[in-house]
Amino acid sequence: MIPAVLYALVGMGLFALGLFALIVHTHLLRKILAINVMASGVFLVLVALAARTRGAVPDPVPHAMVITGIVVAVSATALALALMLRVSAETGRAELPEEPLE
Amino acid sequence: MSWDTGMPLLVLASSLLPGLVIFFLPEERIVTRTTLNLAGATLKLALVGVMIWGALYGHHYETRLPILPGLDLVLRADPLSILFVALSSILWLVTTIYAIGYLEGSPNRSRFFGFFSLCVTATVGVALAGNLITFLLFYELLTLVTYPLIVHRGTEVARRAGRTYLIYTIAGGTLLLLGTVWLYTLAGSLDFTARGFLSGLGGAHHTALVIIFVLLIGGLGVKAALIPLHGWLPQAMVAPAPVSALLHAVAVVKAGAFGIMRVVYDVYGIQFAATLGVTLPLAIVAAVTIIYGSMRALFQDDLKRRLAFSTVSQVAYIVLGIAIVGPVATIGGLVHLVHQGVMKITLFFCAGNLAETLGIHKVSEMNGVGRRMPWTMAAFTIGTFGMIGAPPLAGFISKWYLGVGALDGGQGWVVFILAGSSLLNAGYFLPILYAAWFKAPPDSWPAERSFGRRETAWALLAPPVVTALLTLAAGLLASAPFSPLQWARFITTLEYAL
Amino acid sequence: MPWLHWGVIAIVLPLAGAMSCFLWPRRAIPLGLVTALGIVTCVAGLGWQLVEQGAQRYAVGGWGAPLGIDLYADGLSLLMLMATAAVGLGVSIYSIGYFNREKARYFWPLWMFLWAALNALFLSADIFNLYVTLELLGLAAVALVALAGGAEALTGAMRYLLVSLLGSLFYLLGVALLYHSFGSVDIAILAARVESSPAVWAAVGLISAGLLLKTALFPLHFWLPSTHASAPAPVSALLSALVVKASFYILLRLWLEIFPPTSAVLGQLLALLGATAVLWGGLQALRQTRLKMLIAYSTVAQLGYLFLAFPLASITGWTGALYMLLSHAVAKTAIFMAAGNILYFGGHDRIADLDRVVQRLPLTVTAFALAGASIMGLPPSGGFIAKWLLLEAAIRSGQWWWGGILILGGLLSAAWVFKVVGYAFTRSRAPHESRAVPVGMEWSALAMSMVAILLGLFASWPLALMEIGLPFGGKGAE
Amino acid sequence: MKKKSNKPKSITENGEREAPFRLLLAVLLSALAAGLGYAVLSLPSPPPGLSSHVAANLETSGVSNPVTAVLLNFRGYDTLLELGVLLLALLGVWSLGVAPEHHEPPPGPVLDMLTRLLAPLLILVAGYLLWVGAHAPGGAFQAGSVLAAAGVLLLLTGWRPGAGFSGLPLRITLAAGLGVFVVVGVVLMLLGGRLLEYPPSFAGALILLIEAAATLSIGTTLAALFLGGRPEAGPRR
Amino acid sequence: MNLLQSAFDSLLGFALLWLAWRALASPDLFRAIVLFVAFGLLMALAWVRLDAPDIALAEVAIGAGLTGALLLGALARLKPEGVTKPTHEEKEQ
Repeated sequence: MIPAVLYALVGMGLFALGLFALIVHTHLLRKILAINVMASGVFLVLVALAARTRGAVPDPVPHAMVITGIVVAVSATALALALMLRVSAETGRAELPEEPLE
Repeated sequence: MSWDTGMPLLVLASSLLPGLVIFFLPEERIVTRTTLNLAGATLKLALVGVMIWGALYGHHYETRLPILPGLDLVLRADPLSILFVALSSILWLVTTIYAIGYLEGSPNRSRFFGFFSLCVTATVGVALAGNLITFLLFYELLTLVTYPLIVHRGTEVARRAGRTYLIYTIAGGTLLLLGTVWLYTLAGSLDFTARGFLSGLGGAHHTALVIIFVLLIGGLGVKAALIPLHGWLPQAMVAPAPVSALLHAVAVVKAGAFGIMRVVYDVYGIQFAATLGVTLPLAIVAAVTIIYGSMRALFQDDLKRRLAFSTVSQVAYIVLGIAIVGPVATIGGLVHLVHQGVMKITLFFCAGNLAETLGIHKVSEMNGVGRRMPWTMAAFTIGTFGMIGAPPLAGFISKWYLGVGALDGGQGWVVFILAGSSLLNAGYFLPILYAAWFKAPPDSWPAERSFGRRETAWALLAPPVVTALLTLAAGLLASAPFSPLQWARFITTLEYAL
Repeated sequence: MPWLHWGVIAIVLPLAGAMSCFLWPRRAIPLGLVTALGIVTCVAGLGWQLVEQGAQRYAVGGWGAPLGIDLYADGLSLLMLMATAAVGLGVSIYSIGYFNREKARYFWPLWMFLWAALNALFLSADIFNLYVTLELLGLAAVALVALAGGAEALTGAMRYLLVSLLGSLFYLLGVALLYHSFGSVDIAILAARVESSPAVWAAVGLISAGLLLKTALFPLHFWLPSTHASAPAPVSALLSALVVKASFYILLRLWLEIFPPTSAVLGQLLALLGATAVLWGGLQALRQTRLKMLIAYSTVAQLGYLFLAFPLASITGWTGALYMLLSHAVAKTAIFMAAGNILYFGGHDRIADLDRVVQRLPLTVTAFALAGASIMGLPPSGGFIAKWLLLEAAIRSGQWWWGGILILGGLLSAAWVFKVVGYAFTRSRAPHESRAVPVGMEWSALAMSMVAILLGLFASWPLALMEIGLPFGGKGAE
Repeated sequence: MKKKSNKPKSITENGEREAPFRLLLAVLLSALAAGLGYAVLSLPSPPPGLSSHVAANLETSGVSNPVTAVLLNFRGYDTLLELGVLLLALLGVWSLGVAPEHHEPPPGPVLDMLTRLLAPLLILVAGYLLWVGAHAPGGAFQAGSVLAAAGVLLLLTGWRPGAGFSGLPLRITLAAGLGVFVVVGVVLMLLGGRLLEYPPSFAGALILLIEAAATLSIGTTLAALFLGGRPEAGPRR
Repeated sequence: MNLLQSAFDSLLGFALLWLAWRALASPDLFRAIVLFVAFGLLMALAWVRLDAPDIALAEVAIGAGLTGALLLGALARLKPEGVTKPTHEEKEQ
């Protein structure tokens, strides 16, 4: 197996793992961590697939995309954390109430 | 925009604009409101007069506004629309005067007259609609603007009646929409044409066309109060009397009957409808409605409910006339559209007068009322005799043509329906007259208001007297030019290509 | 002026507006209003440009796809931009009165960012650039929801943020697969190169899932009602009218251009979910006791309509769905504004106690009723035209049952509209504490509802604009 | 997420969902991962990326580091919007409330010392990364985040921006990255080009200008995000 | 050499998954964040392996460094929640 593809598979694994944690955990901080793990997985897929040809200079476009993505992710994380603190200050819990089920 | 294209819009605007202005008038601006109302009604009548005159001299009044590719909103004055426009604009003027008198001093009058004007705008739009989508537009608009009138009093009963009305009419509108869209996908056109535009489709779409017919008539039958879609009408009686007059004689019920006319004559064409085999079932539904409505009316003590079931029955005469294939019956149906309106509005005005002046709501309270309110009861008497079909009143003309038309069209059974219905009419109207004129009045009326030497307010008395005189005139002068009968004959020559 | 491209200015201007509102928060309102007027002018200019010259492609930086990022404007994007401009102008005017000084400092720059994100999204021809605009849009929307404060709005915002990020990640993973399959992120190039493969199918699934989550198609709608109901009224209007439509727009674009032509089964599935949304959302709306919650559920239902066009796959059907989108945007804005007025006036939005409030606000009730008429699809209104086109497409394609869903949905909407409007006609005279509603708020609600009605009378004009560049002409042709 | 909304809500004591549900979810997500893995494996083997396009145009891009060329030139528009995202996130955080009180005990002498040493060093590193980004790994984002690290260290030791700085000057610093990017883009448009169409001879200088402003903004923004709220309007403690 | 590289890559991939799993499953939030930062550092290593030094730099600085700082800062303010052991963080500060 080409290592690059291995990393892509790891990326997919991280994506699924993060999704699992996002759904299963109720604490908002864990949900935020889970989103970040998922994001890392996606970035890994994006870059790893560009490095499939051994020895060649890898495609720089996905690299730039991932740098963009990392900055977006940190922005979103900062907003999410601030929001989490406000939620916990307002409700006393850093959790979402169960979805209002119909 | 020339006069010929602008005319239909002007006719609409003559009630639309006053209506919109009235919404913003403060309650206490009575003079301004009354002036606007009457000016609008008079202007509309004048415009309709000009339009009739112009149509005779070969003017073609038509407005088009494209809304979808290949589909326009069309307002057009053809003979059939002129019949309905003339009826509604005359009766609107009368009803406006009546409503001004009736609602004096009651709350929310700006709201009431605003919607009142919009209601007439929608009715005129229904009348002038030149194709099915335009018709649908104003038909739905009519639903929306009559709802506030029905719930005007704001009581729980009124709101329940309003809810019932909406459930029926919105469901009906939906059927109409479905039928219209389907028809459009088949025919590619929706413009009303004398003798219809579907005959070319022929056998290929036979089943689809029958289903569409059922959808359209079902949608229209709600407002025309055909059995079993009539349930809203007796409930809507809680509305103030001028609204009832409007619903029964001018706007809602008539819009339904008029729509059936349009569908049968100008969409399908009466001959093509007959070949599809849909006219006889329609006639049977109408006949059942006639008898059922009369039977129910017989057992109502509430005067307005009795009148409401009478409407169910009488409007079905129009539908019956439409559904019998043959020019004479058609004339009967068309002319009854006008005659029923004039007669029924008289009766509702009178019922409103009794309620407003003496507090009478029930038939059993009417003993000797003829002596207290002779003018009102005289008008009422003319109206009821017209309904029964006594010569020489308007109702007689309608029933005569219907009867002859039925024999002409080979539907002899209809004569029995007519006869039976007339007997029932007599059965629920004559006891009222007997009690009113010949029984002794009670010591006191339920809730009497004094109007000095007159029996009631001037604005309440004049309208029923005028419409009663119209009932008389429509019968006596039936053969004069421009009488409803002559106009109906003229339309019939077009629809049958005579 | 060949260098002047109105679309680019329509993106840059709100960004500049956002920055200036951020830098001088005390002048945020005039700055924001001037920007809003400028954007509306730009969109009008772009419309004129498209009418004159047809669909436009613009290579940012002069590189051109596949190396650079292209912007693309055709009838579809123009219509979305116009809906945004109309709703945006109305919301801007409404917001002058709605927010207090402190909130206005943050509302205006956030709203300008949201507007920039929307315009950029509707003009983008690059699926990675679309990801960036989606994130810009999502974060702005979340911050705007949180502006309401209070536990309900904050949890709503938090849930919305997580959902939005999750949707974006699904989308981005799909983009990664598409890029590595065909070596480009430009929609036109992808459209030319696309062929069916497992990776493409995975990408289609991931992108659709992500976008459907953001569009809140049943059963992924769970986050929408509480979020849209708890946000400040003008924000609720923006979310329901525009933000959920943005992800739908991307889905529609990709569906029309890139997704393999064999996705008929997926189309049926989407329509099935849409139909369920129409019925479920409508029924839920009727069960609500709070006005804004009711309206939010109606959004769930109305979003369902948009998906009914997928199995019809005809120009009439797409046009109908797009017209539904446009008229719902305008009408729902009016309705949320009206609800905002009611809430502002009476301090609550419990439906059962509305009578006293509603009677004092005739303009607001009128706005509610007119916009409601459009939502239920009564003529003459934009909603009616949309319903007509969808019905026509359904009958023509022989799939009349989708038409049945439209009809049922309309009846359900009618039920809730009249449930609310009916309170205007009760006789309650009980005294009630109230706060006068600023004139601008009442009139902007009424103006939006008038636009919803006018869309039914002058439909041929937007319908003609929609045809520029034949967005539905290729695969969607009959 | 769909599963979540359908599932009966029962949460175990440590705030997690019940076991059978987790198992089902695990199975489903494993299937998802397997499917995605299969999709990855089935991709065409020679990656059809854009390397050749980038290489062919690197000459005229103004920089020799291909990643920087893509970020700031070929796909500079993405980066512009991304700076918008960053500013927007800060706006969002500020709109949520005032920065919480700093109630940790004053830093020990070690941390204080460390900061005094590290902060200038980090600022130097940031400058270097910014400069080197034109032809080697590095650039505005890396430099900006190193700058932010210096800021975070300062904030941790209790330093707060002065009252004179926390108003308009701070806001200008925060918006500078996006602002300069937009101004450069629009000026180029007004000069007859397209948005962000750098003339090749000025490209290097323009990119450096944009990157410098962006570095400053990114650093300040990230540090301000760490503060977790807007700076207090009133007098400082 | 090649085998060694492959072994290293496999080990790194496995370590990434394992660390992510541990970070997300850890009952203690502070520990979870520390593990997440470690995960970020390993990600940087993976970027280097994938010939992406630019991303590696960004990941170290932003992904691991700043995100970690943000997370820890937020956790410190969440203290009254009581989910974490308060003594733990006091020590680390």
